[in-house]
Order: sequence, then structure tokens, then C-alpha cells
Amino acid sequence: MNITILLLTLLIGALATYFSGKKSAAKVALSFAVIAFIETFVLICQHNSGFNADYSVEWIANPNIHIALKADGLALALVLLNTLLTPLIILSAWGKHIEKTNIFYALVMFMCFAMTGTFLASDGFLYYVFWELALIPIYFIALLWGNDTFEARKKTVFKFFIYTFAGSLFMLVGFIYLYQKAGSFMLYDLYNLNLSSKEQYWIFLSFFIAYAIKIPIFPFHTWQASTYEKAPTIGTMLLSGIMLKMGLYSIIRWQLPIASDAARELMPTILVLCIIGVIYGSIVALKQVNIKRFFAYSSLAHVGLIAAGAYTLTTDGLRGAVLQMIAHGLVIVGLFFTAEILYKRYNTRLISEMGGIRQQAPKFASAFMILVFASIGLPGTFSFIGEFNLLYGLSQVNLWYALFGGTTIILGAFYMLRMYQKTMLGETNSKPFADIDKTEGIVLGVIVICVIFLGIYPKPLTELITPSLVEIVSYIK
Amino acid sequence: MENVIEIIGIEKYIYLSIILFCIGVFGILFRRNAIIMFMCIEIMLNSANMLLVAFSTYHQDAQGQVFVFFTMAVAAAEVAVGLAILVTIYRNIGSIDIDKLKNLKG
Amino acid sequence: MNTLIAIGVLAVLVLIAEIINLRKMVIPMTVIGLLGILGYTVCNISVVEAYYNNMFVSTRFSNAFSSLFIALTIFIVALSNDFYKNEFTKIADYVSLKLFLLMGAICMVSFGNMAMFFLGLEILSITLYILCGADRKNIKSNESAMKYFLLGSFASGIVLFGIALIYGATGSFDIAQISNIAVSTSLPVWYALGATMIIIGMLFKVAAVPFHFWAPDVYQGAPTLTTTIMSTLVKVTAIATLYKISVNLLHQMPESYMNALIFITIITLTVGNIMAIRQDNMKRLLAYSGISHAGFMMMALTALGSASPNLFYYATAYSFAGMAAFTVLMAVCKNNEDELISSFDGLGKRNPLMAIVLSIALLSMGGIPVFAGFFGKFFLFSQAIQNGYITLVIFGVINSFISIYYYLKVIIRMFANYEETNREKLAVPALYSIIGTIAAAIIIVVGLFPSLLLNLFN
Amino acid sequence: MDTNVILLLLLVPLLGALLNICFGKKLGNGSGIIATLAVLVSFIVTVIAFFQVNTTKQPIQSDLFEWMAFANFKVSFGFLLDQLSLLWLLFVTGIGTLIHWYSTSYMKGDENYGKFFGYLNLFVFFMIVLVTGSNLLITFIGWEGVGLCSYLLIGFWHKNQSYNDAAKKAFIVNRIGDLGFLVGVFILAFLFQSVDYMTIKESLMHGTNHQINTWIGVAALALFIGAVGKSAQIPLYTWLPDAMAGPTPVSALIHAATMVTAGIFLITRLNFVFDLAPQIQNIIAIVGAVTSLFAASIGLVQNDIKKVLAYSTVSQLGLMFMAVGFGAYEIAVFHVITHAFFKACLFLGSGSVIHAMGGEQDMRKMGGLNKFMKATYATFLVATLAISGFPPFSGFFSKDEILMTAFHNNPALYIIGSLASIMTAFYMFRLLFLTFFRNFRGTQEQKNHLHESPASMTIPLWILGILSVVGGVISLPGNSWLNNYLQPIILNNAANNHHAFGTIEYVLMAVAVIGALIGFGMAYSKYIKKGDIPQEDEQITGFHKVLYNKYYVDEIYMKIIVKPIYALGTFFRDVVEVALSETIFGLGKIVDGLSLQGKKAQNGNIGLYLFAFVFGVCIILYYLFIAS
Repeated sequence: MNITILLLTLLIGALATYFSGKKSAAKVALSFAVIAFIETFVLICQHNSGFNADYSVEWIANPNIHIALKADGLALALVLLNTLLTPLIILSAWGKHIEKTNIFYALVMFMCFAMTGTFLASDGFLYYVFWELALIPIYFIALLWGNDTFEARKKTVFKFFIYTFAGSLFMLVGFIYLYQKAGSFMLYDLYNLNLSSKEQYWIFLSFFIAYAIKIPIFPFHTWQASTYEKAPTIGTMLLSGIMLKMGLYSIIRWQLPIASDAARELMPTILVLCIIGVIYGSIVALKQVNIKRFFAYSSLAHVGLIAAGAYTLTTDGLRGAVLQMIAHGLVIVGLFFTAEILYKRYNTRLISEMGGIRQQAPKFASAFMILVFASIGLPGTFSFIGEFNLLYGLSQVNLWYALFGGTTIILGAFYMLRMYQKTMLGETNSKPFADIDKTEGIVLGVIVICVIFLGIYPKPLTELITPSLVEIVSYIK
Repeated sequence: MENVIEIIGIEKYIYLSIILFCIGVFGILFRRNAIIMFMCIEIMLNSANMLLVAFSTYHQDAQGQVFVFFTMAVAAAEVAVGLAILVTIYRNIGSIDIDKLKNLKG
Repeated sequence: MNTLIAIGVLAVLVLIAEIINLRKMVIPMTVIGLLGILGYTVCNISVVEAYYNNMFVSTRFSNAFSSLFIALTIFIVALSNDFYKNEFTKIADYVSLKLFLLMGAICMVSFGNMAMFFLGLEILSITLYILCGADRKNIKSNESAMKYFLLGSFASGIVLFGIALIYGATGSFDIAQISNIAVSTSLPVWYALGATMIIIGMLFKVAAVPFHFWAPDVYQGAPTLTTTIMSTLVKVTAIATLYKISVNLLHQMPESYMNALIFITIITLTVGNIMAIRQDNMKRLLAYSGISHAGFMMMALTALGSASPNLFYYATAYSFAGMAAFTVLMAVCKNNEDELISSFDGLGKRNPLMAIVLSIALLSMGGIPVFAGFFGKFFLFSQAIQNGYITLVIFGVINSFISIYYYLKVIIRMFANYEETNREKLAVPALYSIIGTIAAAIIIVVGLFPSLLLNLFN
Repeated sequence: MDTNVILLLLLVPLLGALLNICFGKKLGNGSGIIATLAVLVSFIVTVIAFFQVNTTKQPIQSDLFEWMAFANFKVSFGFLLDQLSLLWLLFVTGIGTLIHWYSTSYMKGDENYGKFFGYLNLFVFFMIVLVTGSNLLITFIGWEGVGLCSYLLIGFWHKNQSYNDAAKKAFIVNRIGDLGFLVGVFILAFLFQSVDYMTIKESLMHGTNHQINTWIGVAALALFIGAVGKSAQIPLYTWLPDAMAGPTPVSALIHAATMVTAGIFLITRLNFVFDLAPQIQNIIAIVGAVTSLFAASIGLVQNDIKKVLAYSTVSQLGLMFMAVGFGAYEIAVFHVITHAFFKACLFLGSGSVIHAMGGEQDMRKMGGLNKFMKATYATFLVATLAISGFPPFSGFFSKDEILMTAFHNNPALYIIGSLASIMTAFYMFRLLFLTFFRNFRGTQEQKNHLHESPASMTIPLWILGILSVVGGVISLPGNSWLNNYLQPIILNNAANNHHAFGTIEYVLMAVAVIGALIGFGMAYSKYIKKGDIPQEDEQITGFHKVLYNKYYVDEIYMKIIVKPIYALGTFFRDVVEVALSETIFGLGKIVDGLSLQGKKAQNGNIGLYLFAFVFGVCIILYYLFIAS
């Protein structure tokens, strides 16, 4: 199957959703998302059977820009995450009243398209275009369909957009500079460049700003919590589940192989930043009163560790980063969905106003609990595989990093269980809480099954991504 | 004509033109009456005309003088439009003091 | 040359139509005529020829820009119909003035002789003075015309003086000869002085800092259609001419000239953007953003000689974005006294099409892919980096996100859920919708296929 | 065949767990039966495998599939049934079956009856994973899995937030240890390119160099920290007493007999690693001894029946660690087994008492129960004798061996251990006397309600009681079946067989018995003869109060760790976050301010514009023509 079909499916899906009218928009979007998922699956099967789905056609002759897509295992794994989560995210708002449904879902589909493009692009320019394109839909989704008063969220969303946009422009400058050196934006031309260490240093930094803001790495995270809070839950899921993976993926795909000497040189500083983020995020999370902000900070802690793993430059660290990206994507989407379910029933996001739900909604409580334990990396869940790889990678650099990074398993348990206790446990709440319905069950069920299945048998994914990572590591060396 | 240039020297013409030009500039800077400002612009243009004519003679080349005719025509058209604008302003606010034109700012 | 003549003839025909009372024919006739001329020009884009002793030289550069000017004029003329409804009796005057203005613009990019350059400049300026003051009874229009006139003729004086000095130094008005002489012999200081003055004059026209003060005031006061012309056609003309002049006059100049230009570019970018942040009038906002865009386009001066495709691309992207934005502005504010940004509140509900068009225009100006503006910036940045002006690019980048700030502010207002105001639907004449949509479509198409424009120069 | 054995062993409890968790409500009382049967099946499978391994002397090993792959090695989802794991399995599934059976009555009527058995089965599953894992990471699955079940079961009555607090505390404190475990795994993986027990063992047998030895020491320390967390030693023991919030069968199964011994299991499993790190072994022994004394001293004054048993567990675990620290792994294992018997019996007995008392746990409100609950009393007495170290009960043999080893290795620790034993005897008899002797001190209502527990509860008690009596036979002094059995597992076995059985040993035994008698005597004189009843909480003073409040360790931890973290959280949230935000967006404010000033400058005056124009021209001309 041609890789472009996947992208076209999503793009056409976005258009079709827009034109399908308010009544059927969600259904149209869902069906296209599911088709995209199936296509991804087919692509992965083809990839496993040795089929090379890379695609390249000239876009602009001068400057030399291609529409080049690279469907190696790494990219496909992330695309799989994307196309798996998108239908779930669409389902998560099933039946909910949304103003201008068709525009909303069209934006969701468009964002999925742009993110898929980001993962697949192997031409730096094309990659940048997709990277920026992904920003626009989420901006509108958060702005127009978000929570709180318009004025309040305008400020927040604005901050988010300007901040991330500013970061990525520096990356553009980096790319242009590389283009001047290489005469091409193609991935391998950039990999094979011989840059002086000073050049690498600046290229590395210019990329780092973009990624550090997107991921976000401490102390560039100030947009995160408020945006997650203000965005509608679907937007939050897209942001936290997929979009921030773009930054992490880009570190591995673009930043490290291109500026590997600089990466080695700056590794201690960046690892320290990442690990500070892990601890800082965990501690701040402890004191959050809003459940979405809480998950935002927990996410900060988790992605800090992922970024740290990526920056170890070891195969194990990188593998851990990719696996954990997928695991975190699944889990955080699930967690935000639980927040949404709680909000739907109790109409509040304050943790203090919840509690005493477990007895009323045992299914929900169990699913939530599994997600909580997945989030803290209990062995047997997928997160453990990722976390172990990450920490093992870190320990290869220096045991202290692994030790401090490893505090996440303590602090993570601390804040997560505390949250779970306050939201779910305790004397049965006087307000009734309906257990999850069918669609909610499907969403949570799929996530829970994926998390557990991949925790026991991650081999298909590991085998998918490892060759790409080995190749990337060979460029790093 | 050669004599004139030779006797006086092209530099002097240039200096004179520059002085005239500067007079125009200062006039525009420091006067607030629109008519006088127009006249100052004319002085600037004419200083350039003079320079053109002087160089034309200096280079023994008629192009410069032809250019002056263009300039004069353009200047005339410009002033005509300028005066028309001035008239409409006068009709609206009854004054031609440009300091009164401060509605657009910020 | 044929293009220029044809436009002249068309302008005269318009005036004749007025005489024989065929006012209703004026706009269709002009649009069709201009379309024909546009077709002709585009077909002959590769024709390089000199006319009348090098008075007028058509090159790829000039042909490409001429085509752009003609295309922009088509839009502007098409918009005239609705815009001048109240003064329909004078429609022929307005249209013919625009055609003359177009002639001036074409002269400015096609000149081979300083005389032609000066004439073009003046034709352009004088018609603009008239168009600015066209709304005679409106004091703002008067003021804008007056400000533009005074500053414009002052700049003209400087340009003329510069031309005279160059003539003195080289003994020629022919731009090619001047260029040759400048390369081969060492010239007196007047030459440099003259070149500087001409460039200053053009910097005024593009509204570069510190010669920019007129722009927001004039833009605001002038009738909106005139503002459209100024911010699209005239700005692009000026920048193209500035580029052409710089190419011919600056190549033997010392480093300090480039430094000065870079410095002006940077402060133009920065001042334009910073000033735009606190504007509450849409026209002023676009004026300031236009100033910063001039700064972006001035980046092309870092690569004299090779930047023309990039400049052309940016100019096209910018001018069509401007066109789209002003079309929406006209549609939204046609009954308002002022063009406050608040009049765009809730446009997303009141007229979604217009809101989308304006969003596309603004996002393109802000440099969001895949809109044309992004590629324009990209090409120029690329060029600048290639020539080693990284500082300039960094400033460009910083300014890009400052600019996104105020563009987004407008976009937010359009899509804001201002339930309390809840205004009724905004009816927009079909023509505005069509033109806005076409302009937006051009932005996107040009963005997706930049080669369409870049290949014009191969 | 081997794979099937393992699958059967693992999957039956898992299936039971899933059935009970998902359909617990529908199954009703059936869920208890299903759960018990599931564990029973595992037990039978274990017994079969035990005999097979015991005869063939070949461990059963099976790698199901590849689980994780690293740059230099792979980790398979593999299981290993060797002498050690089978031994553990025997008492895990055996005692597990009894406790499941017991629970069917104990938990009757609870609204989450099915779920309880689900969790319990899940625990058994994870425990099996823990002990049968063929590499460190599979063990870690079980390790954390039992932690999860412990969390779920401690907080089983989740409507009570203090129970939830206890559950949370248990999990988090365990996680501190788990980090140690992981760090140990990292180091071993890095050193040996494997986490497989067999592979590591083989690499070590081929000799090591000095460089590796230091790292092995660090790894051993890290793994020991893991064991400290799970097995509740100083300084991470505080969760175990709180864990008594769970239903009593849970305390018996998880927090006395099985899960808490995982630390001993781990160290025994990796005995070849620990043997290379003598300093760490020393630390282990000291930590064990101190814990044992420390916990026993707290146990002296507790009034909650389960709390006494909990501290007793901590104390006994300390003794086991002491043994492990001396390299006497099989002695530690021996004590693990005997302890599992009598401690499970004690807990179940106390559960029976609590059941009869209608949930009352305070011994001050009990007394004289021997008249009402004969079976419970009898088994409780036997178990008390066993734990106090009276011959010929099982505890006597195992404890005595530990103390003997201590005497040979480190007399100071021997004294500490002996003191702890005396205290043990004292508080156990105190418990026994307060609960079962003299007069009933509860309310009349409770008195009317007093009854012997049903057969499903007393039969397990009897079985465990008998085992407590005869458990010692597996490792009789001089002729130890256990030592021989564990021969293939413990690399450096010689260390423990060095002392012949001579006079000194007999003297030591006598000393131990005398110690136990002293403890008994003190308890007897205080509580039977004098008839003392422990004071009310408010009246407690002095050192007694310190003991009663468990040396204020919880409070200290609260003050120096938990509170500061919360404070830090508030500080970060309210100060750092705001400051960061302001710093980055302060730039925006500056730009905004500039814009405002610029707006003022643009005042609409043409004169100003012209002036700026000319000024600009002048500057440019100055720069181009005069300055340069």
C-alpha cells in the first residue's frame, strides 16, 4: 500500500467531516479514523514483510524540497499510536453535545493528518510544515471549544500558541542553515553532513528550543498545565497523547543524528534538566486541586523521563523513550478520559469535590485504577517496559541519573495514589455516579487491553522500532 | 556656457544647490503654513533642477535639460493636486495650518 | 512596452466611456481588458527587450512584477463597483486613475532610464494623492491626503536631487550605463550621495523606519480601497523598485551601506511589529504590519542579484494576503465610521466565509505553513542565511512570532463566542465574497506550489 | 510437559482472580469456593512438581516467550521451578489454600465478597510469579504485583480513608525499596549482560575481577534496600503495622506468611551475589538484628492484638535477615517456613477472636476467651509456644539455629537477638494471657455474642497448629533435610556446616529456652498473678509512652520527609511556577509597554514626521559619509 494513501485518507476525512453536516460529523470522522488505523496496520504488516513504503517526489525544485515520507518502524510505531488514539479520542466525546460538530471533528481529523505527516516526513522542510500545521487545529479546538470563560482561555491558548510557535521558528532557522550546508532537506543528506562542533552546537540548540517547548521540558513547561486545563478534553488528549510525542520523536529522528557531537557535549546539562522536570513535575502534581492540571503535571514528570532517555544516546534509552511515548500516550489519554467522565457526572474538576465513587461505579473504578497503576509503571503494564528501558539507558550513562530519574516510581506512586484515593475512595458519595456506559467502556477497554497486552508481550513493537533505532544510533556514533 | 562653468567651477553649483535644497528642507521643517511648505518643496525641486542644468552644461549633454522639463511638468502637476487637497481641507476646517491636522494618530 | 501602451489605451477608453455615458460598462470593460493584458504579459514574460533608447526595458523581473501589478489592479477595479456605489457618477475617474497608477507602477519596475523612473514614481504618487483625498468631505481623508502629499513630495524632492547628483557624477541617466560606469571608474562622492538619496526616497515609499510615520495615518485616513492599493500594489512596487535600484547602484558600495540597510531592515521589522500590538484600528494594524513586511522584503537586499524570485514570491504572497484582508475589512466596515478591530467580533458567526478568508490572510502574513506567506519568509530567510546574515534572520524570527501575536488577536476576536453581543448575520455583496475567496485561494495554491511563481524567473 | 506445569500453576489462580473480580457479584458464595479450589490446584501441582524435582534433582525451566530485548541481552518471560522456588511455592499455595478456606467464613456477608477472593487469588498468582521467575525482571513483576495486591487488600474496606492511607503508605514505602531493586537490576544487567539467575550464577562461578566486585557490592546493597522495603526492616518497616488495616486473613497470608518473606527469598535466590559482598552482608545482619530488637520492644506495649503480631512479624523478619547476613541462607529459609506456620496460625487465631468479638481488636477489652473458644485457644497456645521458642515446637529449632549462627559470627548480635527472643516470649504470652485468660472485660453485648468460629475457620487453625508443632522436623540439628535439599541452590554452603554439634550448642539451646521461660515468667507474673490490665492511652508516661508510640518514627518521617515534600509542592506551585511563567511572559509585557510608548510618539503631527524623516536622513548620511 502506498504510504500517501494514509495521509490522503486523513485529509479527505477532515474535508468529508466538514462537509458532512452537524448530524453525522462524528460518525464520518470516526469511520475515517478507523480506516486510517486499519491502513496503518496494513502498512506495518507490509513493513514487517520487508516492503519499503518510503515515498519521495519533488515538490519545489529550487530550493530543493521534496515530499518525502519515510515509513520505517519508528515512524510507523508513532503513526500507529496516532491512528489508534484518534478514533478513541473521537469516541470519547460520543454523544456529547458539541457546537459546530462538523468543524470540530474536521479540525480533529486535520490535526491527526498533520501529526501523521510530522511522523512520516523525511524531508526537513515538509516535516516543519506538518509540524506547524498541527498547531493550528489545536489552537482553534482549545480556543473555541475549551472550558472556562472565553477571556480566561483566550489568554492561555494564546500563550500556548505563541510560545510553541516561537520555539519552532528557531528550528526553522536551524533547518535553513542545514539546507545551506547540505543543499537538500532530505533526512539522510542531513544525517551525513559534516558539521563543525560549533555549528552542531547551535543547530542542536535551535532544535532544542522547539522541542523543549513542545514536549515540554522543565523550565519551558509554563504553557502546559493551563492549556491542558482550558482545552476541551479532546484537545487535551490530542495534546498530551500525541502532539507532545512529536517533540520527543523529533529529538530521536532529527536532532540527535544531525547534531550528535553537540548532543554528547550537552548531555549532562540536558539530562539534569529533564530529571529536574521529573521530580519537579511530581512534586507540583501533589499539590494540584484541579484534576486536569494534576494530570498535566504528571505528564510533565513522565515526559521528562522520556526525554532524558532519548538524550542518553543509547539504544536502550532510545527504545525506552519510544516505548514509553506510546505507553504514555495510551495511559494519559485514558486518564484524561477518566477526568472527563468524572466531569460529566459531577460537573467539577476539583479533586476535593469528588470521592466515594468506587462502590458506585466498580467498572469505572477498576479501569481507572489500572490506568493509575499503568501510569506509575507497574510491571505487567506497558509503561513498565518503557520505564525500565529508560532507566536502564540512564544507568548506562551514570547510575545517579537512573537513581534520581527513578524517584519517579516513588513520587509517581505518591501523587497518583493520593489522587486516586481522593477522587474515588472514601465514604460513598451522596451524589449518584453512574457507571460507565458502552462507548466509555469501549474507549477505556481498548486502552486497558493495549496497556496490559503490550506490557506482557511488547515484542511486536520492540521489533518494529529497534532496527530504526539501531540505525539512528549508528548515525549518532 | 563653458566659460561660466570653468570660471565658477562645478563645485560651487553643487554647493549652491545643496544650500537651496537645505533651505527647502528647513522651510518644510519649521513652517506650519501649507502654502509655504509647498513653496519649500518647490525650492527643493528647483535646486535639483538647477543642479541638473549645471551638470548638463558640465557634461555637454542635453539630457539633463530635457530632464528639467520633465521635472517642471511633474512639479506643476504635483502642486496642482496639492493645492486641490488644500482647498478641500480649507473647506472642511477653515484653516490651512497643518498643525490642525491631528486626527490621525496612535 | 505593449503592456504599458495597452493600459494607457484602456485608461483613455474608460474616460471615453464616461463621455458617452456608458458608466455601467466601465468596470466590466476594465476588468476584461486588464485580464487580456495580464494574459499577454504572462505569455510574453520571457521577452527581454529595450524600447526607446533604453527608456523602458522589459526583463523577466519587470514582466513578472508587472503581471502581479496588473493582477492586483484587476482585484481593485473589481472591488470599485461596490465601493463607489454612492459616487457612481465618478466611477470612470476612479478607475482611470487606478489604471494610470498601474502605469506608473509598471514604469517603476521597467525603467531603463532615471527619467522614466522619476516619471513613474510621480505618476504613482500623484494619482495616489488624489485617491487618498477622494473622499472630499471626510476630514480624515483630507488629512491623509495632505500628510501623504507633503511627505511624498518631500521624498520626491530628495529622489530628484539624488538623480541630479548621479547624473552629475556619471553624465548619464541610463541605468545600465550608470551601473557600468560605477563599476569601471571611481566616481566622486556625489555619486554615493546621490545613490543614498534615491534609496532613502524609496525607503520612504516602502515605509521603512524611520521614514514610516506617514503610513499608518495615511492608511487609516484614506478610503479603504485606496488603502488597499497602497498596502498591496504601491508597497510591492516600491520594494521592487528599491530592489532594482539597489541592484544597479549599490554593488560597488562599501560594506557600510549594507550594514546601514541591514540595520534599517531590523528596526523596520521590529518597530512595525511592536507598534502593531496595541492598535485597535484594523487599518492601522495592517499598516504597521505592512511596515514589518516591508522589513521582511528588504531582506532580499542581502542578496542583490539573486533574490528576485524570492522577493517576487514574498511580494505576491503579501499582496494577496493584504488584498484578502482588505476585502474583508471593506465588507465588514463598509457602514462603520471607523475600522475598529472590535467590528470583527464574532465574525466567525456572522459571516463564516469572510472570517475564514481573513484568518487565512492573517495566518499567511504571520508565516504559518502551508500558506504562501510562510514560504515567502522561508525563501528570504534561506537567502539571508546563505549570505551569512544570521543575526538578521534571528530578528526576523523573533518578529515573526511577535507578529503572530497580533494577527491571532484579530482571529480570536472573530471566533470569540461573544454571546452577549449576538449580532445579526452580516450580508456581504457576492463580489466581496468572490474576490476574498479567490485571493485566499491564491494564497493557498501559491503556498502549495511555490514553483509556479519561482519558475517564472527561470 | 514442563511448560504445562508452569502454565497450570500460574494460570489457575489468575483465572480465579479474573472470574472473581469480573463476576464476583454474580458468583455469590461460589466465589470463595472457586478461589479456594484455584489455589488448591496450584498447591497440588506444586506438590507434584516438588516430588519430580526432588527425585530428578533437575529444575524445571521454561521460557514462554521473549519479553524484552536490550542492546546486549534479551529477557525472556521464563519460569524456573527449582528447589528454592518449590519450597516457597509449597507453603505459599499450601497456607494460601488454608487461608482462602478460612476466609470463606471470615468474609461472609461482605459486600465485596467476590472481589476479596479475586484479589486474594491475584495475590497468589503474583506470589507464584515472584518465586518462580527465572530472572530478576519476572521476579520484579511478582514483586510489584504482590505490592499491588497488598495495596488493594489493605485498602479493601475503601470507605474508610485511614485504611486507604495505610494501603497507600504500604505501596509507596515499598516503592522506595523497589527503586533499590531496580538499581540493583541495572547494575547486574550492566555487569553480566543478563538478568537471568542461572546466567549470572554461571558468570560468577567463572570468577570475577576486583572491579566487578565493588559494583557487585553496590548491587547487593541496592537489592538489599529492595528487600528491606518488602520485608519491612528498618528504616522502611513502618508500613507493616499500618497494613493491619486489611482483613485479618490478608494479614495472615500477605503480611505474615508469604509476601513479607520475599526479601529473604530474593537474597537467598541471589546468594552467590551476596556472598561476594561481605560488607553488605554485615550490614544486612546488623539491620536485621536491630530491627528485631527494635520491633520487639515496640511489641511489648501494644494493645491492639494485630499490632502486636505485626511488630512480632517485623521482629522475626529481622532475625531472618540476621541469618541471611551471616550467609546462613538455609537457616533463614527454615525460619521463614516455621514462621509462616505459626504466624499464620496466630493471625488466623486472632482473626477468629476478632470475629467473635464483633470486630474489636483492643486486648484491654478481651480476656477469658478460652472458655468460649476452645479450638482457637488451643491452636493459639501452640503457636505462641512455637514462636517463643519452647522445645520441641518448630520455632525453637529455627530460632535457635539463627542464634547459634549469630553466636559464632558476631556475639554482639547474638545478644541482641537473644534479647529480642526474650521480649518475644514476653509479649506473646502477654497477648495470650490478656486475650484468653482471666475475666472477660468487654461489654455484655459482646459477651452474649461470643462463640467459637465455624469449622471452616477452625480446621485451618488446627492444621497450622499441628504444623507449628512439627514443622521443626525438616531441619533437625545435625541431620537437616532442608540443608541437603537446598544444597544445589546455595553456592557457598560450607559456611553453615562449619560447626559441629557440640557442648556449646547445647548450652546455647539451654540459654534460649531459659530466655523464653524468663519472658513467659514475666508475662505470667504481671498479667496472671497480678492481673494487670494495660493502662488507658492517656495514662501512659515516660519511656513506656515512647514505646507505645512506636518511638515516634511515623511522626518523625512525617516531619522530615512527607511534610517537606508537601511544603515544597506548595512552594513550587505558588512561587516557582508563577515566577517561571512571569519570567518568560514578562518579555511580552515589555514589548507591550514599548508598543504603548510608540503609540504615544506617533502623535499625528506632520512636523514630527518630517523631523523624523530628516533626522533619519542625517543619521544615514552621517554614518555613510562622515563617520567612515
